Amino acid sequence: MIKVNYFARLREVTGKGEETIDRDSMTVAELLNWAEESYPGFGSDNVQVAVNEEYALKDDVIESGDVCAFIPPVSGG
Amino acid sequence: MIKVNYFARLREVTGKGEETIDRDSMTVAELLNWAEESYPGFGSDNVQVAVNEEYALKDDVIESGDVCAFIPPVSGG
Amino acid sequence: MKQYEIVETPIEVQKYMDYVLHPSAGAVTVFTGNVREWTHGVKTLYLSYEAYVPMAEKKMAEIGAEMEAKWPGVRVAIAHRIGELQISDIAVVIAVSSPHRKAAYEANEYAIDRIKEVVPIWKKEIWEDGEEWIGAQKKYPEKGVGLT
Amino acid sequence: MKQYEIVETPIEVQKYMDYVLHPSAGAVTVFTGNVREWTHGVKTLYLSYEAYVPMAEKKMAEIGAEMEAKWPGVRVAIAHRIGELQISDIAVVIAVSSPHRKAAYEANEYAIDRIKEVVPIWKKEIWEDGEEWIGAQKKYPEKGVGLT
Repeated sequence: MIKVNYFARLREVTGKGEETIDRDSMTVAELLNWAEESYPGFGSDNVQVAVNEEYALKDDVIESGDVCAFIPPVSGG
Repeated sequence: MIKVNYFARLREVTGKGEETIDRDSMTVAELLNWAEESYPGFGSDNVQVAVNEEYALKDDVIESGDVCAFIPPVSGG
Repeated sequence: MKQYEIVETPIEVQKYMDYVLHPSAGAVTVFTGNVREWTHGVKTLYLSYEAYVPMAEKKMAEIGAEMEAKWPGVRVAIAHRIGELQISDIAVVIAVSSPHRKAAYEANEYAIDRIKEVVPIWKKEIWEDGEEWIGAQKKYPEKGVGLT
Repeated sequence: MKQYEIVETPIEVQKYMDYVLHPSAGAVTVFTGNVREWTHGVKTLYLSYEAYVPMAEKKMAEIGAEMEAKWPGVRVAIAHRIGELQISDIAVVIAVSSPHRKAAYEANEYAIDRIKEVVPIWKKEIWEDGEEWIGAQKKYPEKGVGLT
Protein backbone atom coordinates (compact mmCIF):
# COMPACT_ATOMS: atom_id res chain seq x y z
CA MET A 1 0.00 0.00 0.00
CA ILE A 2 1.34 3.41 -1.00
CA LYS A 3 -0.12 6.49 0.60
CA VAL A 4 -0.47 9.65 -1.50
CA ASN A 5 -1.35 13.22 -0.51
CA TYR A 6 -2.92 15.91 -2.68
CA PHE A 7 -2.54 19.63 -2.17
CA ALA A 8 -3.86 22.90 -3.53
CA ARG A 9 -5.10 22.60 -7.13
CA LEU A 10 -4.63 18.83 -7.07
CA ARG A 11 -6.74 18.46 -3.95
CA GLU A 12 -9.53 20.24 -5.80
CA VAL A 13 -9.04 18.25 -9.03
CA THR A 14 -9.10 14.90 -7.23
CA GLY A 15 -11.67 15.94 -4.66
CA LYS A 16 -9.63 14.39 -1.86
CA GLY A 17 -6.69 15.14 0.39
CA GLU A 18 -5.22 11.65 0.48
CA GLU A 19 -5.75 8.07 -0.50
CA THR A 20 -3.91 4.77 -0.59
CA ILE A 21 -2.92 2.87 -3.70
CA ASP A 22 -2.88 -0.90 -3.51
CA ARG A 23 0.57 -1.45 -5.02
CA ASP A 24 3.78 -2.87 -3.59
CA SER A 25 6.17 -0.89 -5.75
CA MET A 26 6.14 1.65 -8.55
CA THR A 27 8.39 4.34 -9.93
CA VAL A 28 7.65 8.03 -9.59
CA ALA A 29 6.98 8.15 -13.33
CA GLU A 30 4.46 5.33 -12.95
CA LEU A 31 2.75 7.10 -10.08
CA LEU A 32 2.42 10.26 -12.17
CA ASN A 33 0.98 8.26 -15.06
CA TRP A 34 -1.44 6.56 -12.70
CA ALA A 35 -2.65 9.93 -11.45
CA GLU A 36 -2.89 11.35 -14.95
CA GLU A 37 -5.11 8.45 -15.98
CA SER A 38 -7.18 8.43 -12.80
CA TYR A 39 -7.98 12.16 -12.69
CA PRO A 40 -8.87 14.22 -15.77
CA GLY A 41 -7.03 17.54 -15.71
CA PHE A 42 -4.38 16.32 -13.27
CA GLY A 43 -1.72 18.02 -15.37
CA SER A 44 1.22 15.96 -14.19
CA ASP A 45 3.71 17.87 -16.36
CA ASN A 46 3.94 20.51 -13.69
CA VAL A 47 3.76 18.20 -10.73
CA GLN A 48 6.63 16.87 -8.67
CA VAL A 49 6.45 13.92 -6.34
CA ALA A 50 7.79 13.83 -2.82
CA VAL A 51 8.52 10.44 -1.28
CA ASN A 52 8.72 10.44 2.50
CA GLU A 53 8.93 14.25 2.49
CA GLU A 54 11.78 14.48 0.01
CA TYR A 55 11.63 15.48 -3.66
CA ALA A 56 12.07 12.39 -5.83
CA LEU A 57 13.31 11.86 -9.37
CA LYS A 58 11.18 10.16 -12.01
CA ASP A 59 13.20 6.94 -11.88
CA ASP A 60 13.06 6.65 -8.09
CA VAL A 61 11.20 3.60 -6.83
CA ILE A 62 8.36 3.91 -4.35
CA GLU A 63 7.83 0.95 -1.98
CA SER A 64 4.82 -0.16 -0.03
CA GLY A 65 4.61 1.87 3.16
CA ASP A 66 6.10 5.00 1.61
CA VAL A 67 4.21 8.25 1.98
CA CYS A 68 4.05 10.25 -1.25
CA ALA A 69 2.80 13.69 -2.07
CA PHE A 70 2.01 15.34 -5.36
CA ILE A 71 3.60 18.78 -5.31
CA PRO A 72 2.20 21.30 -7.78
CA PRO A 73 4.30 24.43 -8.37
CA VAL A 74 4.86 25.99 -4.96
CA SER A 75 3.90 29.59 -4.21
CA GLY A 76 4.76 30.30 -0.61
CA GLY A 77 6.14 33.56 0.66
CA MET B 1 28.62 86.21 16.96
CA ILE B 2 28.99 82.69 15.59
CA LYS B 3 27.76 79.76 17.64
CA VAL B 4 29.74 76.52 17.52
CA ASN B 5 28.88 73.04 18.87
CA TYR B 6 31.30 70.30 19.88
CA PHE B 7 30.52 66.60 19.88
CA ALA B 8 32.07 63.31 20.92
CA ARG B 9 35.89 63.43 20.98
CA LEU B 10 35.86 67.18 20.34
CA ARG B 11 33.54 67.81 23.28
CA GLU B 12 36.09 66.05 25.47
CA VAL B 13 39.10 67.82 23.91
CA THR B 14 37.56 71.27 24.31
CA GLY B 15 35.86 70.52 27.60
CA LYS B 16 32.63 72.12 26.41
CA GLY B 17 29.57 71.39 24.33
CA GLU B 18 29.21 74.82 22.76
CA GLU B 19 30.47 78.36 22.76
CA THR B 20 30.15 81.58 20.80
CA ILE B 21 32.90 83.24 18.80
CA ASP B 22 32.89 87.00 18.58
CA ARG B 23 33.29 87.31 14.82
CA ASP B 24 31.02 88.69 12.11
CA SER B 25 32.25 86.50 9.32
CA MET B 26 34.81 83.79 8.64
CA THR B 27 35.32 80.91 6.25
CA VAL B 28 35.02 77.28 7.27
CA ALA B 29 38.79 76.96 6.80
CA GLU B 30 39.34 79.91 9.13
CA LEU B 31 37.02 78.37 11.74
CA LEU B 32 38.98 75.12 11.61
CA ASN B 33 42.27 77.00 11.99
CA TRP B 34 40.82 78.94 14.90
CA ALA B 35 39.83 75.68 16.63
CA GLU B 36 43.19 74.07 15.90
CA GLU B 37 44.99 77.00 17.52
CA SER B 38 42.58 77.30 20.44
CA TYR B 39 42.56 73.64 21.46
CA PRO B 40 45.66 71.42 21.50
CA GLY B 41 44.87 68.04 19.96
CA PHE B 42 41.80 69.30 18.10
CA GLY B 43 42.94 67.36 15.03
CA SER B 44 41.00 69.36 12.46
CA ASP B 45 42.23 67.23 9.55
CA ASN B 46 39.47 64.73 10.29
CA VAL B 47 36.81 67.23 11.22
CA GLN B 48 34.06 68.57 9.03
CA VAL B 49 32.02 71.66 9.73
CA ALA B 50 28.27 71.89 9.51
CA VAL B 51 26.75 75.35 9.09
CA ASN B 52 23.09 75.57 10.03
CA GLU B 53 22.84 71.77 10.06
CA GLU B 54 24.32 71.25 6.61
CA TYR B 55 27.81 70.05 5.71
CA ALA B 56 29.89 72.97 4.46
CA LEU B 57 32.94 73.23 2.18
CA LYS B 58 36.17 74.87 3.31
CA ASP B 59 35.58 77.99 1.25
CA ASP B 60 32.03 78.53 2.50
CA VAL B 61 31.54 81.72 4.46
CA ILE B 62 30.02 81.69 7.95
CA GLU B 63 28.09 84.80 8.98
CA SER B 64 27.18 86.17 12.37
CA GLY B 65 24.10 84.33 13.65
CA ASP B 66 24.99 81.07 11.95
CA VAL B 67 25.06 77.92 14.05
CA CYS B 68 28.07 75.74 13.34
CA ALA B 69 29.08 72.30 14.48
CA PHE B 70 32.37 70.48 14.32
CA ILE B 71 31.67 67.00 13.03
CA PRO B 72 34.35 64.39 13.77
CA PRO B 73 34.13 61.15 11.76
CA VAL B 74 30.65 59.76 12.36
CA SER B 75 30.06 56.27 13.71
CA GLY B 76 26.34 55.73 14.02
CA GLY B 77 24.58 52.48 13.28
CA MET C 1 7.58 28.55 18.98
CA LYS C 2 9.81 26.38 16.84
CA GLN C 3 12.79 27.69 14.88
CA TYR C 4 11.12 26.62 11.63
CA GLU C 5 7.39 26.42 11.74
CA ILE C 6 4.10 26.52 9.91
CA VAL C 7 1.52 28.37 11.99
CA GLU C 8 -2.19 28.97 11.73
CA THR C 9 -2.39 32.12 13.81
CA PRO C 10 -1.12 35.68 13.27
CA ILE C 11 2.68 35.93 13.16
CA GLU C 12 4.26 37.98 15.95
CA VAL C 13 7.53 39.21 14.50
CA GLN C 14 9.14 40.03 17.83
CA LYS C 15 9.27 36.36 18.86
CA TYR C 16 11.44 35.49 15.89
CA MET C 17 13.70 38.50 16.34
CA ASP C 18 14.19 37.56 19.98
CA TYR C 19 14.96 33.99 19.00
CA VAL C 20 17.91 34.93 16.75
CA LEU C 21 19.39 37.63 18.98
CA HIS C 22 22.49 36.78 21.03
CA PRO C 23 25.49 38.70 22.42
CA SER C 24 27.63 38.21 19.29
CA ALA C 25 24.91 39.46 16.96
CA GLY C 26 25.59 42.98 15.72
CA ALA C 27 22.88 42.94 13.08
CA VAL C 28 19.41 41.49 12.76
CA THR C 29 17.42 41.52 9.53
CA VAL C 30 13.76 40.65 9.34
CA PHE C 31 11.69 40.10 6.24
CA THR C 32 7.94 39.83 6.23
CA GLY C 33 5.87 38.95 3.21
CA ASN C 34 2.50 40.65 3.57
CA VAL C 35 -0.77 40.22 1.72
CA ARG C 36 -0.91 42.96 -0.90
CA GLU C 37 -4.24 44.38 -2.03
CA TRP C 38 -3.34 44.82 -5.71
CA THR C 39 -1.38 42.40 -7.89
CA HIS C 40 -1.00 43.12 -11.60
CA GLY C 41 -4.03 45.42 -11.46
CA VAL C 42 -6.31 42.82 -9.85
CA LYS C 43 -7.74 43.49 -6.41
CA THR C 44 -7.23 40.67 -3.93
CA LEU C 45 -9.97 40.09 -1.35
CA TYR C 46 -7.93 37.66 0.70
CA LEU C 47 -5.47 34.80 0.32
CA SER C 48 -5.67 31.20 1.34
CA TYR C 49 -2.44 29.34 2.06
CA GLU C 50 -2.02 25.59 2.33
CA ALA C 51 1.08 23.56 3.18
CA TYR C 52 2.36 20.04 3.32
CA VAL C 53 3.23 20.83 6.90
CA PRO C 54 5.86 18.26 7.93
CA MET C 55 7.75 18.56 4.65
CA ALA C 56 7.47 22.37 4.66
CA GLU C 57 9.02 22.58 8.12
CA LYS C 58 11.73 20.14 7.10
CA LYS C 59 12.54 22.15 3.96
CA MET C 60 12.65 25.40 5.93
CA ALA C 61 15.12 23.79 8.33
CA GLU C 62 17.23 22.68 5.36
CA ILE C 63 17.26 26.24 4.06
CA GLY C 64 18.42 27.38 7.50
CA ALA C 65 21.24 24.83 7.38
CA GLU C 66 22.23 26.05 3.92
CA MET C 67 22.38 29.60 5.28
CA GLU C 68 24.55 28.61 8.23
CA ALA C 69 26.94 26.88 5.83
CA LYS C 70 27.12 29.83 3.43
CA TRP C 71 27.25 32.57 6.07
CA PRO C 72 28.96 31.20 9.19
CA GLY C 73 27.70 32.79 12.37
CA VAL C 74 24.17 33.54 11.22
CA ARG C 75 21.23 32.44 13.36
CA VAL C 76 17.90 31.94 11.61
CA ALA C 77 14.20 31.56 12.36
CA ILE C 78 11.45 31.16 9.76
CA ALA C 79 7.69 30.89 10.08
CA HIS C 80 4.98 30.68 7.44
CA ARG C 81 1.31 31.08 8.18
CA ILE C 82 -1.42 29.04 6.48
CA GLY C 83 -5.18 29.43 6.29
CA GLU C 84 -7.06 32.57 5.31
CA LEU C 85 -5.03 35.77 5.36
CA GLN C 86 -6.42 39.28 4.99
CA ILE C 87 -4.80 42.33 3.40
CA SER C 88 -1.56 43.31 5.22
CA ASP C 89 -1.43 40.06 7.22
CA ILE C 90 2.02 38.52 7.44
CA ALA C 91 2.37 35.31 5.42
CA VAL C 92 6.03 34.66 6.13
CA VAL C 93 8.66 35.98 8.50
CA ILE C 94 12.41 35.43 8.21
CA ALA C 95 14.67 36.61 11.03
CA VAL C 96 18.45 36.43 10.66
CA SER C 97 21.14 37.60 13.04
CA SER C 98 24.79 37.88 12.23
CA PRO C 99 27.92 39.44 13.73
CA HIS C 100 27.99 41.85 10.76
CA ARG C 101 25.27 43.29 8.60
CA LYS C 102 26.26 42.20 5.10
CA ALA C 103 25.66 38.54 5.88
CA ALA C 104 22.38 39.32 7.61
CA TYR C 105 21.01 40.98 4.48
CA GLU C 106 22.34 38.42 2.02
CA ALA C 107 21.27 35.39 4.02
CA ASN C 108 17.79 36.80 4.56
CA GLU C 109 17.22 37.40 0.86
CA TYR C 110 18.58 33.94 0.07
CA ALA C 111 16.02 32.47 2.45
CA ILE C 112 12.96 33.99 0.79
CA ASP C 113 14.24 33.06 -2.68
CA ARG C 114 14.70 29.45 -1.57
CA ILE C 115 11.34 29.33 0.21
CA LYS C 116 9.65 30.33 -3.03
CA GLU C 117 11.53 27.56 -4.85
CA VAL C 118 11.34 24.51 -2.65
CA VAL C 119 8.98 24.77 0.32
CA PRO C 120 5.66 22.98 -0.32
CA ILE C 121 3.30 25.86 0.40
CA TRP C 122 0.60 27.06 -1.97
CA LYS C 123 -1.23 30.34 -2.25
CA LYS C 124 -4.71 30.82 -3.61
CA GLU C 125 -5.77 34.34 -4.55
CA ILE C 126 -9.42 35.13 -4.05
CA TRP C 127 -10.80 38.07 -6.03
CA GLU C 128 -14.31 39.48 -6.31
CA ASP C 129 -14.96 37.47 -9.47
CA GLY C 130 -12.90 34.35 -9.02
CA GLU C 131 -9.96 32.59 -7.47
CA GLU C 132 -6.80 30.82 -8.55
CA TRP C 133 -4.01 28.73 -7.12
CA ILE C 134 -0.77 30.58 -7.81
CA GLY C 135 2.41 28.81 -8.82
CA ALA C 136 5.32 29.22 -11.12
CA GLN C 137 4.67 26.87 -14.02
CA LYS C 138 7.66 24.57 -14.27
CA LYS C 139 8.31 21.32 -16.05
CA TYR C 140 9.51 18.33 -14.07
CA PRO C 141 13.16 18.97 -13.30
CA GLU C 142 16.02 16.62 -14.21
CA LYS C 143 16.87 16.83 -10.54
CA GLY C 144 14.27 17.53 -7.92
CA VAL C 145 14.23 21.23 -7.07
CA GLY C 146 15.04 20.36 -3.50
CA LEU C 147 18.15 18.44 -4.48
CA THR C 148 20.79 21.16 -4.67
CA MET D 1 6.89 58.49 17.13
CA LYS D 2 8.34 60.46 14.25
CA GLN D 3 9.26 58.89 10.90
CA TYR D 4 12.90 59.85 11.44
CA GLU D 5 13.95 60.20 15.01
CA ILE D 6 16.69 60.15 17.60
CA VAL D 7 15.42 58.53 20.79
CA GLU D 8 16.79 58.08 24.29
CA THR D 9 14.73 55.05 25.27
CA PRO D 10 14.70 51.41 24.11
CA ILE D 11 13.63 51.01 20.50
CA GLU D 12 10.40 49.07 19.94
CA VAL D 13 10.73 47.60 16.46
CA GLN D 14 7.01 46.92 15.99
CA LYS D 15 6.17 50.63 15.97
CA TYR D 16 8.37 51.24 12.95
CA MET D 17 7.12 48.16 11.11
CA ASP D 18 3.54 49.29 11.70
CA TYR D 19 4.39 52.76 10.45
CA VAL D 20 5.60 51.57 7.03
CA LEU D 21 2.92 48.93 6.45
CA HIS D 22 0.05 49.77 4.06
CA PRO D 23 -2.26 47.80 1.74
CA SER D 24 0.08 48.02 -1.27
CA ALA D 25 3.08 46.76 0.68
CA GLY D 26 3.89 43.14 -0.13
CA ALA D 27 7.25 43.14 1.64
CA VAL D 28 8.66 44.72 4.77
CA THR D 29 12.34 44.59 5.69
CA VAL D 30 13.68 45.60 9.06
CA PHE D 31 17.28 46.06 10.06
CA THR D 32 18.44 46.49 13.61
CA GLY D 33 21.99 47.28 14.61
CA ASN D 34 22.60 45.74 18.03
CA VAL D 35 25.37 46.20 20.55
CA ARG D 36 27.80 43.32 20.06
CA GLU D 37 29.84 41.98 22.95
CA TRP D 38 33.04 41.30 21.04
CA THR D 39 34.62 43.49 18.37
CA HIS D 40 38.02 42.55 16.94
CA GLY D 41 38.69 40.39 19.98
CA VAL D 42 37.99 43.16 22.49
CA LYS D 43 35.12 42.77 24.93
CA THR D 44 32.72 45.70 25.01
CA LEU D 45 31.12 46.55 28.38
CA TYR D 46 28.66 49.01 26.91
CA LEU D 47 28.39 51.74 24.29
CA SER D 48 27.63 55.39 24.59
CA TYR D 49 26.04 57.17 21.62
CA GLU D 50 25.83 60.89 21.09
CA ALA D 51 24.15 62.83 18.27
CA TYR D 52 23.78 66.31 16.90
CA VAL D 53 20.07 65.68 17.20
CA PRO D 54 18.40 68.21 14.84
CA MET D 55 20.94 67.64 12.08
CA ALA D 56 20.84 63.86 12.56
CA GLU D 57 17.07 63.77 12.15
CA LYS D 58 17.31 66.05 9.11
CA LYS D 59 19.97 63.80 7.53
CA MET D 60 17.92 60.66 8.20
CA ALA D 61 14.94 62.32 6.49
CA GLU D 62 17.18 63.16 3.51
CA ILE D 63 18.24 59.52 3.31
CA GLY D 64 14.59 58.54 3.31
CA ALA D 65 13.94 60.97 0.44
CA GLU D 66 16.87 59.49 -1.48
CA MET D 67 15.38 56.03 -1.00
CA GLU D 68 11.96 57.11 -2.23
CA ALA D 69 13.58 58.59 -5.34
CA LYS D 70 15.68 55.49 -6.06
CA TRP D 71 13.01 52.89 -5.22
CA PRO D 72 9.58 54.38 -6.00
CA GLY D 73 6.87 53.03 -3.74
CA VAL D 74 9.01 52.35 -0.69
CA ARG D 75 7.92 53.71 2.68
CA VAL D 76 10.62 54.25 5.30
CA ALA D 77 11.05 54.83 9.04
CA ILE D 78 14.38 55.19 10.83
CA ALA D 79 15.23 55.63 14.50
CA HIS D 80 18.58 55.81 16.26
CA ARG D 81 19.01 55.61 20.00
CA ILE D 82 21.52 57.65 21.95
CA GLY D 83 22.85 57.43 25.51
CA GLU D 84 24.23 54.32 27.19
CA LEU D 85 23.41 51.04 25.45
CA GLN D 86 24.03 47.58 26.86
CA ILE D 87 24.92 44.36 25.02
CA SER D 88 22.14 43.37 22.55
CA ASP D 89 20.36 46.71 22.84
CA ILE D 90 19.16 48.12 19.52
CA ALA D 91 21.11 51.19 18.41
CA VAL D 92 19.35 51.71 15.09
CA VAL D 93 16.23 50.41 13.38
CA ILE D 94 15.39 50.80 9.70
CA ALA D 95 11.97 49.69 8.47
CA VAL D 96 11.17 49.68 4.76
CA SER D 97 8.04 48.54 2.99
CA SER D 98 7.68 48.05 -0.74
CA PRO D 99 5.22 46.46 -3.16
CA HIS D 100 7.93 43.88 -3.99
CA ARG D 101 10.75 42.42 -1.96
CA LYS D 102 13.83 43.28 -4.02
CA ALA D 103 13.42 47.01 -3.43
CA ALA D 104 12.74 46.46 0.26
CA TYR D 105 16.08 44.68 0.71
CA GLU D 106 18.11 47.04 -1.45
CA ALA D 107 16.66 50.22 0.00
CA ASN D 108 17.15 48.99 3.56
CA GLU D 109 20.83 48.20 3.03
CA TYR D 110 21.31 51.54 1.28
CA ALA D 111 19.89 53.26 4.36
CA ILE D 112 22.34 51.78 6.84
CA ASP D 113 25.28 52.46 4.53
CA ARG D 114 24.25 56.11 4.21
CA ILE D 115 23.59 56.46 7.94
CA LYS D 116 27.13 55.36 8.62
CA GLU D 117 28.43 57.93 6.13
CA VAL D 118 26.50 61.11 6.80
CA VAL D 119 24.41 61.12 9.96
CA PRO D 120 26.11 63.01 12.82
CA ILE D 121 26.03 60.29 15.46
CA TRP D 122 29.04 59.06 17.37
CA LYS D 123 29.73 55.86 19.22
CA LYS D 124 32.07 55.43 22.15
CA GLU D 125 33.12 51.92 23.08
CA ILE D 126 33.72 51.31 26.76
CA TRP D 127 35.91 48.31 27.64
CA GLU D 128 37.18 47.04 30.99
CA ASP D 129 40.47 48.89 30.55
CA GLY D 130 39.54 51.94 28.53
CA GLU D 131 37.28 53.67 26.10
CA GLU D 132 37.41 55.25 22.66
CA TRP D 133 35.29 57.29 20.30
CA ILE D 134 34.88 55.27 17.13
CA GLY D 135 34.96 56.85 13.71
CA ALA D 136 36.26 56.16 10.26
CA GLN D 137 39.31 58.35 9.89
CA LYS D 138 38.76 60.52 6.84
CA LYS D 139 40.41 63.62 5.52
CA TYR D 140 38.30 66.69 4.81
CA PRO D 141 36.44 65.92 1.59
CA GLU D 142 36.55 68.08 -1.54
CA LYS D 143 32.81 68.03 -1.26
CA GLY D 144 31.06 67.64 2.05
CA VAL D 145 30.06 64.01 2.59
CA GLY D 146 26.48 65.09 2.86
CA LEU D 147 26.56 66.78 -0.52
CA THR D 148 25.82 63.92 -2.88
